[in-house]
Amino acid sequence: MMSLAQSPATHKGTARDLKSALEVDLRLLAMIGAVAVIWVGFDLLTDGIFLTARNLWNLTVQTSVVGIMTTGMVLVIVTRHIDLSVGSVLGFVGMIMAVLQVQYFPIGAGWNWVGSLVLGLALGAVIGAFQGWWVAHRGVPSFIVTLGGLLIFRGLAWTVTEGQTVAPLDETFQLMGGGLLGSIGAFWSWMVGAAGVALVLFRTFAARRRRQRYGFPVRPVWAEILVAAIVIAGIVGFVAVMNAYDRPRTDIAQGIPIPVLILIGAVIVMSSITKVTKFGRYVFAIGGNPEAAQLAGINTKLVIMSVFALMGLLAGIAGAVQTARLNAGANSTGELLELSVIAAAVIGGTSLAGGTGTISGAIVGAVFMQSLQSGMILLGLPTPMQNVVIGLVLILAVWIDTSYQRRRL
Amino acid sequence: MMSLAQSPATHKGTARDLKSALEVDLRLLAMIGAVAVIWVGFDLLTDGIFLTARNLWNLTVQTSVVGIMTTGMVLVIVTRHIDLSVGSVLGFVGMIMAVLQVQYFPIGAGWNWVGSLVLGLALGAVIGAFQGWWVAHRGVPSFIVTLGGLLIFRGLAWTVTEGQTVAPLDETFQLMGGGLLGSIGAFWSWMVGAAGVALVLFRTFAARRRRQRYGFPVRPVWAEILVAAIVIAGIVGFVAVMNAYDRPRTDIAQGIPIPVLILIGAVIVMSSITKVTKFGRYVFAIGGNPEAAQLAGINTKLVIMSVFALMGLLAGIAGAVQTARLNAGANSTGELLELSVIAAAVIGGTSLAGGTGTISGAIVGAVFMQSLQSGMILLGLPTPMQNVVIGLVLILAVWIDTSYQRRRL
Amino acid sequence: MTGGLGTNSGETSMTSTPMGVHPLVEMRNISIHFGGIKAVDDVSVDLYPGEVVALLGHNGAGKSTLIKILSGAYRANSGQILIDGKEAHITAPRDAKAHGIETIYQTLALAENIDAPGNLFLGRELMTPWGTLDDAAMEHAARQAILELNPNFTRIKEPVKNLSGGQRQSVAIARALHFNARILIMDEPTAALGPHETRQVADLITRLKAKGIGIFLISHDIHDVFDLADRISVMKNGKLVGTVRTEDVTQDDVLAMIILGKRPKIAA
Amino acid sequence: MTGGLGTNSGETSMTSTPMGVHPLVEMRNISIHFGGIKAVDDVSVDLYPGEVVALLGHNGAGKSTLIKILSGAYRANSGQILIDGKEAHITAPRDAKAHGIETIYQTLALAENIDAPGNLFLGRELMTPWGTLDDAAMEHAARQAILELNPNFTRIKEPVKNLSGGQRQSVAIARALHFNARILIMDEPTAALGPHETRQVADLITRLKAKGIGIFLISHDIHDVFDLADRISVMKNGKLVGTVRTEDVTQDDVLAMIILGKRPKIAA
Amino acid sequence: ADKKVVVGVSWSNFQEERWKTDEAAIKAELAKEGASYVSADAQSSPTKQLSDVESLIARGATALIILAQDSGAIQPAIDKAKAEGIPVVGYDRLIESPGVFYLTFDNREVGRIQAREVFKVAPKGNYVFIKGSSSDPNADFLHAGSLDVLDPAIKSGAVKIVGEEYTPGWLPENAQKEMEQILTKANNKVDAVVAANDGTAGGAVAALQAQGLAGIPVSGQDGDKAALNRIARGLQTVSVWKDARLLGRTAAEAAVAMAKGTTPDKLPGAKKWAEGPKKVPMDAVFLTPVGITKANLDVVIKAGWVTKEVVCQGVDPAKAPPACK
Ligand SMILES: Nc1ncnc2c1ncn2[C@@H]1O[C@H](COP(=O)(O)OP(=O)(O)OP(=O)(O)O)[C@@H](O)[C@H]1O
Ligand SMILES: Nc1ncnc2c1ncn2[C@@H]1O[C@H](COP(=O)(O)OP(=O)(O)OP(=O)(O)O)[C@@H](O)[C@H]1O
Ligand SMILES: O[C@@H]1[C@@H](O)[C@H](O)OC[C@H]1O
Ligand SMILES: [Mg+2]
Ligand SMILES: [Mg+2]
Repeated sequence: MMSLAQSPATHKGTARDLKSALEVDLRLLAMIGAVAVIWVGFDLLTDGIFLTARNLWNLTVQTSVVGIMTTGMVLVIVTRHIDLSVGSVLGFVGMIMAVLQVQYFPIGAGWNWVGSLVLGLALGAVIGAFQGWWVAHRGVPSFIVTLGGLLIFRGLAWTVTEGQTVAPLDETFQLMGGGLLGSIGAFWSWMVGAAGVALVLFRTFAARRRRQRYGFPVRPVWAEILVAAIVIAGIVGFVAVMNAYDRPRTDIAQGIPIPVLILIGAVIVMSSITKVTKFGRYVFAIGGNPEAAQLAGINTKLVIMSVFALMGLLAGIAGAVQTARLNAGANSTGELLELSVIAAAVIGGTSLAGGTGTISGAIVGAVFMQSLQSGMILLGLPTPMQNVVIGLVLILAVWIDTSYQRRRL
Repeated sequence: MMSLAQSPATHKGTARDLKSALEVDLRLLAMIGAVAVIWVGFDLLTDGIFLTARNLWNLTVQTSVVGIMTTGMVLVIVTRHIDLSVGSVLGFVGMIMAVLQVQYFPIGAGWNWVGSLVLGLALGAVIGAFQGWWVAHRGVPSFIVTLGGLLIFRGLAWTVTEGQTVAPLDETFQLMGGGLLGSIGAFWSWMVGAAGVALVLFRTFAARRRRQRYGFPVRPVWAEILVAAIVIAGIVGFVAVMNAYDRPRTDIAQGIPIPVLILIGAVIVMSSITKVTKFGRYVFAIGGNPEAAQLAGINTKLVIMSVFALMGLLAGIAGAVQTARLNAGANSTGELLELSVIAAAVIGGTSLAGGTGTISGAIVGAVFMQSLQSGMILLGLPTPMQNVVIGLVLILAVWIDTSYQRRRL
Repeated sequence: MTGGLGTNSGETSMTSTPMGVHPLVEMRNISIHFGGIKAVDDVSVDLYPGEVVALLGHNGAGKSTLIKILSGAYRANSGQILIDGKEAHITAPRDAKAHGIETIYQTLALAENIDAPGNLFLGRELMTPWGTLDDAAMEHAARQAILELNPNFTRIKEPVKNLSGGQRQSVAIARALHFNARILIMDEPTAALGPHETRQVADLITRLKAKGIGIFLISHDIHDVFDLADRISVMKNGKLVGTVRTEDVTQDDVLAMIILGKRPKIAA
Repeated sequence: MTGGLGTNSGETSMTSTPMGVHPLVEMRNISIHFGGIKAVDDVSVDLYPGEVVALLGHNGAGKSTLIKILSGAYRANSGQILIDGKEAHITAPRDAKAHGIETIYQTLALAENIDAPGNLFLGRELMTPWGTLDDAAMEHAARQAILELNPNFTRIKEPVKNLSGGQRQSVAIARALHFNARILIMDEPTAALGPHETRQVADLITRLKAKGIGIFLISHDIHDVFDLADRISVMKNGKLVGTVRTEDVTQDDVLAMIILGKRPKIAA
Repeated sequence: ADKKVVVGVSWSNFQEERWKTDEAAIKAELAKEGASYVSADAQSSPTKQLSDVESLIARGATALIILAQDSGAIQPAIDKAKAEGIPVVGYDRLIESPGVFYLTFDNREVGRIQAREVFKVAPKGNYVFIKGSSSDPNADFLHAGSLDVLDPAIKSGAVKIVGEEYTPGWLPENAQKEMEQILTKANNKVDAVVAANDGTAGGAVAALQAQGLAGIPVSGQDGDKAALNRIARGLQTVSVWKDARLLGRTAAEAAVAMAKGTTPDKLPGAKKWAEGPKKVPMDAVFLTPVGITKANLDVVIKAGWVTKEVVCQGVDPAKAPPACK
């Protein structure tokens, strides 16, 4: 809850002017700052292990499963709903894909992994839509529907093989998990980076053009260049780090891992959906005021059902990545993941009250959580104490972040 | 979400008149109806085992831990917050009480169990207040604070004995768990029943008097009598069932188990708090409109902190019951319980959007969930399939309940 | 003022079509209840093109509820709606919009977290040729529409929850006016507006009338009502007291209808 | 009309205490900004016992924000508040209430899920001798208070979210009036009220004045303002245009202040 | 130059009481050999375990000891380690992969011992299985081992299964509720309980006590102190004790040796073994789990696993087992 009797900050000349010239998302910057602080902290505490290319490379892969799902969870929470079933759906879909590959489709056939992947993703979307239907059309609270889903799909995941783990999986499919061969190498990584840079330049330019057309104020040119330069530096730095990690005992650069590529794809698609499509606009409108959205003529039921379907699809994708990464379909895969996924979104600034949230924030939230977990292991505290520390840092970091927000208002 | 373009029911003469004469809480009745349906269903499926005195007696004991905590969770959720830490706090407090009893206080001393109990409950309240402070005064979202709490206190529960289970516990303390000797026998059960009947009569009478003093309309006398009679019949029936179950291999009636007595106490106290105290009024006002509550001069921060402290205290009480029941302090006690506790409240009609919820509804919700779980075990389906069925029934039951609600409007 | 016709039977308005002009809207014998209360009880009103019909009544008389049935927010328990003489089945706000009905709700119905252009175009966004939201175009159009009502309003990119009461109302008004409605419902559109802004809205209403648009106007300001309305329908406790032509009555007549529920002699 | 004094310096009001009468409230050089915008910019106003001071201004001028600082909802970035000549530190609504300040907010500030008596007594509940809420007594008192304003209002036990706009406003008004305030802030108290209910509020204000209560009244209805106010302060874009005595100016003078931001000759 | 040996240990579910002892033993041995210890706990999640192993490798582990949560899903972690040239000790649970050194108490054998001891006391009658978490593959190994022993009796009708439940999260409180319901269903006609570990056994015993049935045979494993005390008091029949200290010490020795280049087949006591489900030939050392019953409680006391006071706390002197005399 926000205190009403708040004291807005006094006007700080240069800082505010700079900020308004740059027009950047300060909340996101604060979050990135928090991540940077714990990264540096861990690096000091682990004698430089944390900030090695190798550890950062691992971190990106470890973040991918939660990251992919949290892009969908943001939309679910923005519409004032919740999806507790994502971990179970991930497990169930992963199990189905594994069983299809190993027990139903001919092992070694080139289409095996494609077939099982496509069916699995469709299944995820259908499960999501089904849950969304209960929420939107039958009016059952999403907490109940997806708690039901959590129980149902976890049970079904066990039932498929009566608890047996299914392994190993199709070789090509395994690449989705980013294992030993599951990254795209230096050349293609640079290509991806180049595409990213092109995209940034194009969007900056196009947005500027569109605003200028109506004579709206635009950023000063130096600010525009500065912001673009920082983003581009980020992209280049990322690719460089991914390429700095070599395949074990070779000097072949790993490059961007495939699951991370999938995550990047999910982020770009979901960010675009929230920012440039009608659908995204409606999602936020519903979160801001469901009645108003309906009175505006929006088919709110369809939107909500679609949000859950999308969430199901993303859980399916994450299920593929996770299963490929484990190279095994196990009935317990994804247990308790719902909590991490929701937490990542909330840490990233998505409000459980609905109406606010960003994909980029949620991703930073996911990185934050995973950094804490990975860093803790590197530190070598007694395991249960690691949880204690993670809990404390979590509260403190979000506190600093929110209180920074409040002061800024 | 409620559809806006809704068609209010056509006026149904007698049903509505009867309802308005009785002025009963129809939502609660619908929930009780749902429980009745699954009870009868299970009874048929289990060849009459479900509705034996023994099974019902078990059911009440099994419900008590979640039931005690859900009375507090209702308040937390009504204020638009959430407490994910209750399971961990329960485990931690239970562990501390066990360790105090076995390792610090003299074994066998009469004050041993009292001392450890009092310290444990105080600890629970302090933990709750601490978390509430972060939420109310520091403005950190309760989801984050209590997710942190979940990690912290689970870790600490392990740390206390480095994972060792502590057992056996003080003999008197064990009674709180309702084991072999942990119930109050026929005579005292009837006394409790009589006190309940007296309370119902007194409240009916007093409320009527107060309304009449201002010339407000009151229920017709026949309706007043009918409602009181039904409630009293419920009380008498309950005591009769508890007394119908004998200590194994004796013909001494068990009567009301002590944990259930504690649950009843929690329900009465918490119901009173929500209905007849300023504090309860403020809790609902904050849930309805936090700004309005603050503008009305309510110390909303103090109220929210108190709600969390109360929740912590109740988690402590539940921790005592659970630990006594197991006759052991184990670091894993209460894992995942937060979900059951929140679910019971939501099934019972508490809205995650805040502002609405009843203690009685939440208790019925807890009974509902536990009935499903206990009944399923009697049925002997493979365990994971049981979850599938529970998930389905959960969604269906809440759907019937909410759609009944909607039609009624 | 094409076809304004004073209907004059109290409980059921006897609609007729003089000179072949169809009423734009006829609401016939509309009833709705919430739980035990009859919020609208067998009310009939109609509206002709280019006409302003004012709905008056004490607080809680049922005015907002009645027009929410026309706008698709509520579904009536009984009664009929005709548009251009044909029965219309309005079960959702979308249906009403499809019939060219735009509404300014008393509660404004804005998405608090979205800025003014976003609210103005909600459900009818402008798109770029690439199929993406054209935020710049929407901002441009919204700026023009809102500044016309309220020249001091510059904080167009602010989420509407941060706006003042009158600024919020300007957004809601601009939204209803922007899409060339045939039928406009205005539920206390100027309650939060300053004197200048109120003047602008009155001017707008006059211009819309001239274009042949039919307007239901709910307002507590008797002065405004007499300036703008062709006919006045008065409700009391969910029931229609009666409908009168503005030119046939005095302000006191109307006040008597509102407060006492009595129809004035002249219209009897 | 004890000590109404037309202050006449534009930016800082020169308060004086003629005949030893302290101003009830002085707000001195108050400023507040939200992010980049200066919602209230160095504004000074004062209020004497038994006086009605109207705050006028275009939508978004900063009226509500100014009075929210007095009521404890916001904290000013700079400036001073004096009550009875002594500096008052109002950092929360509770502090304002302790000084006898009651407020009717433009947004009403009701707990939607609670009924009218519950809202009326929120934070100041009546208790039985046993220390429990005395719902019957509160219902009784609320019924009387609300019926006085609005005789058609009978749905007293309904959660206020189910009430009509005017019914909700009646609840907010009744709440502010019930507790013997010394200083009353009314932010567009009659915006949603019907003509009859508005009349009742005007009568009430007159009676309260007579009892020596000081009232800040924000209203867009110039007629009402001229009927009720002793002095008028006009704001524009966060700044105070000036404060004038009602008897010294015409309605057109005031409209010019509001729209053009010009102070009339007479008060110069 | 000899690089310093760093042994990374990946635990599966540290919440169980026994692992703390394993850890202490490993740490002590490593300290003795001048190697350092780093660890992580997968909290029952195969996914987290994979990340854990990656982190341990990043941390510079030169040998790994892995307690696999899921022997199937651990494979990618093993692949990573192998690619980095890091030797792996499969600890306690089978990791069927060439080159991995397998060091265990056979889980299926644990199940067999549990059933055997219970069966000794109750050769016929109504049996209940409390199986442990359905998402932990070991639950099924244990159950399969028990069935190895009981199958003939089940076929002959001497033993009848009247209840069989997985226990979510291995939680004692869940085991307790399951036992209560099964007792209700069977109207207390239960003669023996095969519980998968000591935690679940504790829950089952609490349920039995509430029915005055305490004393019927109940199995467990792990040698939890509370369970050993229950054995002394006649509330539990057997706890299969896997001397974690021996296991830990042996694992640490093997890990250090392998980090220094010793191949698994050269490790002391190693023998060839290929009886896993996939028949992969491996080098293995099997330690023998011991069923601890009232009769041989002194074994754990003499081994220094627990003190006599802890085991014998609250034991009725009249019925005290030999170890408590
Ligand atoms: N919480 C807030 N955050 C940001 N801006 C705000 C906030 N509250 C008010 N404002 C801005 O401050 C200015 C003054 O608003 P205020 O509500 O005081 O106006 P007002 O004079 O009461 O207008 P109205 O007559 O429309 O009620 C407006 O431009 C408004 O958009
Ligand atoms: N959703 C609802 N649930 C229950 N009662 C309602 C609901 N909406 C309106 N009512 C009741 O119906 C009656 C009519 O309300 P309505 O809002 O139509 O009044 P109104 O004429 O618009 O009044 P106002 O002038 O105050 O806006 C009121 O008594 C109100 O309390
Ligand atoms: O030893 C047991 C282990 O094998 C199982 O996996 O988890 C529970 C433990 O008690
Ligand atoms: Mg209205
Ligand atoms: Mg205002």
